[in-house]
Amino acid sequence: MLFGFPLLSLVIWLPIIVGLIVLAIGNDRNPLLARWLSLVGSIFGFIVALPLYMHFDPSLSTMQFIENHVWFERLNVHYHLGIDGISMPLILLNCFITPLIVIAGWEVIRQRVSQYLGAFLIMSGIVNGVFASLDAVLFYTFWEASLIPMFIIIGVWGGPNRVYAAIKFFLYTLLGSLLMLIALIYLYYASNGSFSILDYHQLPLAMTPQILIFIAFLLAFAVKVPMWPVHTWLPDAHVEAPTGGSVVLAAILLKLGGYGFLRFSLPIAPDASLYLADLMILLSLIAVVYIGLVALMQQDMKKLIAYSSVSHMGFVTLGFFLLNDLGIEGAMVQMISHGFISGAMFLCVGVLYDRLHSRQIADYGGVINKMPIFAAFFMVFAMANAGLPGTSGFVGEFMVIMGTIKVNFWYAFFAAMTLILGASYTLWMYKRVVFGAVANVNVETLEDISKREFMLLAILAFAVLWLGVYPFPLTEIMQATVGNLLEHMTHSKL
Amino acid sequence: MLGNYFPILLFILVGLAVGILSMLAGWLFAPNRPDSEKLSPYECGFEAFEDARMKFDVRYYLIAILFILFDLEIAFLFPWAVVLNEIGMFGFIAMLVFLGILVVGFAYEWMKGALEWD
Amino acid sequence: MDYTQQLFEQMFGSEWGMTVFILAKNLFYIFVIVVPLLLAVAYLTFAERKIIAYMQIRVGPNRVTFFGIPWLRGWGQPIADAVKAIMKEIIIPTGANKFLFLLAPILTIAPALAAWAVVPFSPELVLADINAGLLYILAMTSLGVYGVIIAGWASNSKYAFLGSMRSAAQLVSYELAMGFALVCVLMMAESLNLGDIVKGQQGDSLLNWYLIPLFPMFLVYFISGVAETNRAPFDVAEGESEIVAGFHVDYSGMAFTVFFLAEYANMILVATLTSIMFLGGWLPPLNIAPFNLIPGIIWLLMKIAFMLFFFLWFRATFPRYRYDQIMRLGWKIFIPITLIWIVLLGILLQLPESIKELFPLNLWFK
Amino acid sequence: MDFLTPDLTPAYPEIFLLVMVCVVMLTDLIVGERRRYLAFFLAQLTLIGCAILTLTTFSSEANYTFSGMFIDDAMSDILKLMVYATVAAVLIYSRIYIGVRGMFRGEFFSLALFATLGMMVMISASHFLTLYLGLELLSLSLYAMVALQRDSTVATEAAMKFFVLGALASGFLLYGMSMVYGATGSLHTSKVAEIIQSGTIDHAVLIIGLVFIVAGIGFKLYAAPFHMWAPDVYQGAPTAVTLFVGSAPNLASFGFVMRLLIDGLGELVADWQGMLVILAVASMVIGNLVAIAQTNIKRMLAYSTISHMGFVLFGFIAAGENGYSSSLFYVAAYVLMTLGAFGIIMMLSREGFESENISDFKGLNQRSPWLALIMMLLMLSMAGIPPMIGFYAKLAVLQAVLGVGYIWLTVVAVMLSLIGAFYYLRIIKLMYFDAPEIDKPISTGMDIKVLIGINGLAVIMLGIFPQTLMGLSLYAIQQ
Amino acid sequence: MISLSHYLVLGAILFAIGVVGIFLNRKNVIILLMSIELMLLAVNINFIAFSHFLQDVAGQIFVFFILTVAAAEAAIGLAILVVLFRNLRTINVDDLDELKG
Repeated sequence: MLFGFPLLSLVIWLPIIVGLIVLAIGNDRNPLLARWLSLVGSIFGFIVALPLYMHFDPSLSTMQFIENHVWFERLNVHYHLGIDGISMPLILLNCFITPLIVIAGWEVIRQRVSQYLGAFLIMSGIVNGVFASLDAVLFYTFWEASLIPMFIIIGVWGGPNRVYAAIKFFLYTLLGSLLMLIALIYLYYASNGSFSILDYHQLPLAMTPQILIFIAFLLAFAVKVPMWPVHTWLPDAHVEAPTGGSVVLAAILLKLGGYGFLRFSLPIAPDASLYLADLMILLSLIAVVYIGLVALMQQDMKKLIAYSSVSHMGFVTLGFFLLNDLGIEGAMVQMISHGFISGAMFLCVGVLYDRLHSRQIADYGGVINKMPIFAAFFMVFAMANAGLPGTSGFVGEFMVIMGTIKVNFWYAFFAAMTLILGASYTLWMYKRVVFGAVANVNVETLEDISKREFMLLAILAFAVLWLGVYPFPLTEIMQATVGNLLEHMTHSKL
Repeated sequence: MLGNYFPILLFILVGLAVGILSMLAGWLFAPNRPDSEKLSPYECGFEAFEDARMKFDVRYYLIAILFILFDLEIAFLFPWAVVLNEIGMFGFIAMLVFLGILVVGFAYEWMKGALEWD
Repeated sequence: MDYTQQLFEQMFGSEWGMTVFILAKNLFYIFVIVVPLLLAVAYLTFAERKIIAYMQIRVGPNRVTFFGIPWLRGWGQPIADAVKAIMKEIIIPTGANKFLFLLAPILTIAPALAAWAVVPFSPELVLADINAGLLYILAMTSLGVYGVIIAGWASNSKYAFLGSMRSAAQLVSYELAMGFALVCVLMMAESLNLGDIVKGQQGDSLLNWYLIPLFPMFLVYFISGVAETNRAPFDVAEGESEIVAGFHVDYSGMAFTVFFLAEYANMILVATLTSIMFLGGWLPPLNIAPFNLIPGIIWLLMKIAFMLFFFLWFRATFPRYRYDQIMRLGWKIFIPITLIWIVLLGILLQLPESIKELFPLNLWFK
Repeated sequence: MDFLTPDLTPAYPEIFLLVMVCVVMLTDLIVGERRRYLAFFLAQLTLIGCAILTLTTFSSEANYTFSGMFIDDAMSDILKLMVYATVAAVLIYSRIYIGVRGMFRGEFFSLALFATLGMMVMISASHFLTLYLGLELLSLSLYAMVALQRDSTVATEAAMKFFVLGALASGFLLYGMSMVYGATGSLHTSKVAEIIQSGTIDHAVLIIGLVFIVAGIGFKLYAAPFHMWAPDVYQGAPTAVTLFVGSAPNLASFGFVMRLLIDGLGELVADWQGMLVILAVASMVIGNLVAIAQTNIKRMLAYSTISHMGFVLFGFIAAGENGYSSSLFYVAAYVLMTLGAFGIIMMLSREGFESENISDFKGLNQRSPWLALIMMLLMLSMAGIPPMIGFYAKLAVLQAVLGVGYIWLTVVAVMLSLIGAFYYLRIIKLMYFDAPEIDKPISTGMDIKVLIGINGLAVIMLGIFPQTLMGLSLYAIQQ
Repeated sequence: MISLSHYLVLGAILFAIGVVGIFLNRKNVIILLMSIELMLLAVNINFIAFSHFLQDVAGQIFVFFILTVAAAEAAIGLAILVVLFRNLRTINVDDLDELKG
């Protein structure tokens, strides 16, 4: 806790409270009020998160900024917050993305503006809560609560098939997390009545419970990440969600799953993780290669990016279950960078969609002729998505591939295919959409990006490039934690 | 003790027997020459034009329902009355409470017009 | 008695002798009760006709003589009536439920007779001296309503059905008042045994009878009794001027006679019970020399006759009530009165002993 | 025999309520049509008075009275307070609804209060007789309430079904009680427990009794396969009555089960545990699966209730303080949610229009974002999504039942509640994603608006701060 | 001599008839009401038998209350029946089918 000030609580509750205020005061007659309030609130949300970075001690592998109060005594549940090198970057990413989403929806969303913005702000706080919780019930609370705003966002402001997508999204995620709940309650008893995640880390467990717990967690996190074969909700959700929803989904919510693996699966069930690592790697590789191929076939830009997300997140899980420092750190970097890149990609598609109301690749062509600035930004992000050196996309993928080689050459071989596949589907899409002659009259009418869009894309482009050339600040803060995690895993709990 | 009840059983049987025997006597000594006019139910000289077991006024139900309730009240009062001296003041007050509640019910029925026949 | 018992044991062996003896003994007693009772019923009808006739300044039945004895002119009438009834055809109307149709009269008369099992004629003279005597009486008199309902239902006639519905509603209504009135008697007597109830009224004179402290209850009970027996002025069940004859419109011959018998048996029963519970049963009006030498049973019979006279008197005097008036009397007058009296009596009973010893309370609260 | 006047202090609230019911009934008769509100206010006043009496006689120790047939302990007081609050809320919610349907009469309120009295007796009973009487007082009042809308075919049909099955349940219960009585020779719950503990009695007779008792309880708790009446009653009864039937009596049923099964037959836990497991699983399966197919929201909520009762049974299966207090917490949470849900259904109804079909919720968000938000919170709470109270309730019972090692049971339960989430989501979907079919404005009273706000807030605030209610339930059980 | 089990068997048989009557009867609602009464009477037999053989009066008092409640129940049942008949014009059990799903 910094100067005795509950910084983490602030990071969590400020957006939620602002969001509630926006919900309460907002009406469609005066949307500007809601917009400005949300913008100010989200920027403040980001500003209060900055001290977390500045005062974070990267040399420590333990939890920092700890807050611990009894929440409800009956089950020994605590309001226990704290962050380490794994969660801190994710919180920052989240706080960073939120204002961008507010801006992205500035003019586009015209109906029930306050509900839209309020939902995003509340979700931002909830997601921070997920990353900062050190108590299992608190974690679960935030984890599940994050479903609600997203469900509403997809369902209310989404595309034509939004109901199906929203319910699918909700139920898939709920399915996984309910089993996680059982695992948590089991651990509660195993640890003699504690819901503290840190206690679980130290808890000795036999192999069978470990495997069962691992599977329970796996279901929850795999759905969220999403891993093959439970990824099917993601394309639907992405396609139907409004642009802001897609961005949050890709940039933030997918990271919850990845974070879960690091916070729960690996340290709580290390032996099971080792035992099942090959299986996990296999699933990840399938995601990387097979989903990459699927992405190649997509006609819909959003769908394509959605599949590319699945593929990239496969890289993340691959990195985790290599169980070496390069792998895990690489995966972490990949998560952050994917947050920027996929967010940016969805924003780009959103820019086009707002103009032509179509996401079909076939409806576009020669956009560069009408929107040169946009094309340049899109280029940057497409390159990053393909993992071109110099962009953030490259750093993570490279680290993971290096980690993979240490384990098994053939794993590395398949993992490396992502570089080819990623380049193929991204650049091919880019080529079809942007280059060439103006395809039709609709494209003829396109106007280049507005200042608002420019600002958005510029910020993201800056982040992508900066992380690509100088990832050190990121790797620095997570090094100690990851090292500690690996250290922890070397001791069998049996 | 149950022996005392034996005559009662017997008496009931005799009572039934008296009824049955009288009817038998009638059956034995009386003529039996039915015809359709004689057997038709009496309806002031008209042909019976519908089933006599018609629906009847709901007030009869009401009376029946009220009767059940009050009769049970009596069922409680009987043993109470017998031992009233032994159970003393408390028993008396307890029954007063019981009666009071029933009186409220009774007043309710009364004021709702459940006791009005017309 | 012992001799008879031995006789039976010789006849049927020691194993069965006792059983058969008890059976025979009780049957004998029952006949001793039932036969006079039926005779009384027969002559009650005669008395009714005679008394009402005199009240209306006519003569009444005076043709049929009793075995030719001239000054008993008319006394043979009941016998003639009985013979006539037996000779009449029992008509079972079409559409009637035959079994129920024939069952109904039996169900009416059986309880009217069976109730007599517990009636004490004198301290010793009682067939079944059971503790729950009053309950038994109540049960038996309540059964009467079944006969009425079944008769009305089984006849398949609108008049019968309507009559039985009316009658049933009336019976149950007045049964409540009766029950409440009995509760007062029980509060005084503290026993359900009819003999004990009479003994509770023992004292120097008729002032000790429950008639005095329970006078309103006496009225309620007796009037309810009149209503229970469907007698005038509560005879809307028959209502011969509107629904011809009510539930027994389609009955004839012995079937009808049995109903008729039951009605009169019930009248006698009600008179008896009133005498037992309010008029001191077998007790003489004054517990002094000439009176207490007369056997109790005579006193009881006199009281019964007295009460029966009222039945007849009512019939001669009052016009028939309207149905709504009947129901109003039962529900809105009798039940409240009885409830109030129960409470008052309860309060009296709860008074401290010192007050209860004062005159006239000491007459009843011992 | 000892006929001393018992100490009536523990029963003051009941006595007061009884007196007041009579007052309400007669007042309404006397003032007639003109001042119908008097009955309403008197009823509320009565509940407040009862609450005050309960609070003033509150003690953490058990006080017995009426020869040990009546017990007043912390659990009974807490349950009673919950009952008062629930009934008061029900009356407020129902006010306008019954007003436009001609049911705003003294009968509604006196029946409601009689039912409340029945609940209180059930909660405070420590003798089979009082248990039975309380139960019947409650049931009989409820039958009458369901049939109160005399000209409604569905309502009377529902009342008939309710009546027949309710009476059947009472029969089962009584038969079981008679067997237990025969086996133990006592009707006092505590004595029965003692005698069973001594182990000197015929187990077989006892088990027969137990089976019947559990079946009877199954009826009262809407547990499948004894749930048949619940959907019909929920659907057929006027919504105000549905709300009444579906809310406070559950608290009383909880008390009933505690007194009968735990206090009385607690020694036989090994025997009834297995039966309850079957009931719980069956309830969840039937409740959740059948609910999906419903188009009538009241009927759907009935099935949802059935599945919730499965969770309540979990707490009993888990046994022990932990389990029972979790059950209590669950019941309280459930009542809170039901109140809100039916409250909203009633608010959407108008004169001559029953908002009964799920499709009536279409586009509620456009018509009234506030109501839609509350309804969403309620639905999410029922689905068990944090931070709504429903989640913590599920958490409590799941942890309790896992604590005694029923892992498979919890897995089954969460899988089925996933199915359950689907039909709750459907409501949210209709409210938020669909366009409204009806665009009449929602008009209602200020008190109802405030109450529904408090209700919605409670669902989320008690979720965020579950300690109060959880602590209270634990306290109730511990004493 | 009649033993306890005789009473219990009688009670059980009556109870079973009552239950079966409720579940198998498809004709008349009044039969349902009668079945319910039968069940309660069976219970009463049980209670009285036990009470007698245990020499404990509590069981008989219980019976008293059961009788009362049974009467109240019958009253309400009949009242509902009357209302039902007015609405439906029938008391056939099979016609109670408006509510289902």
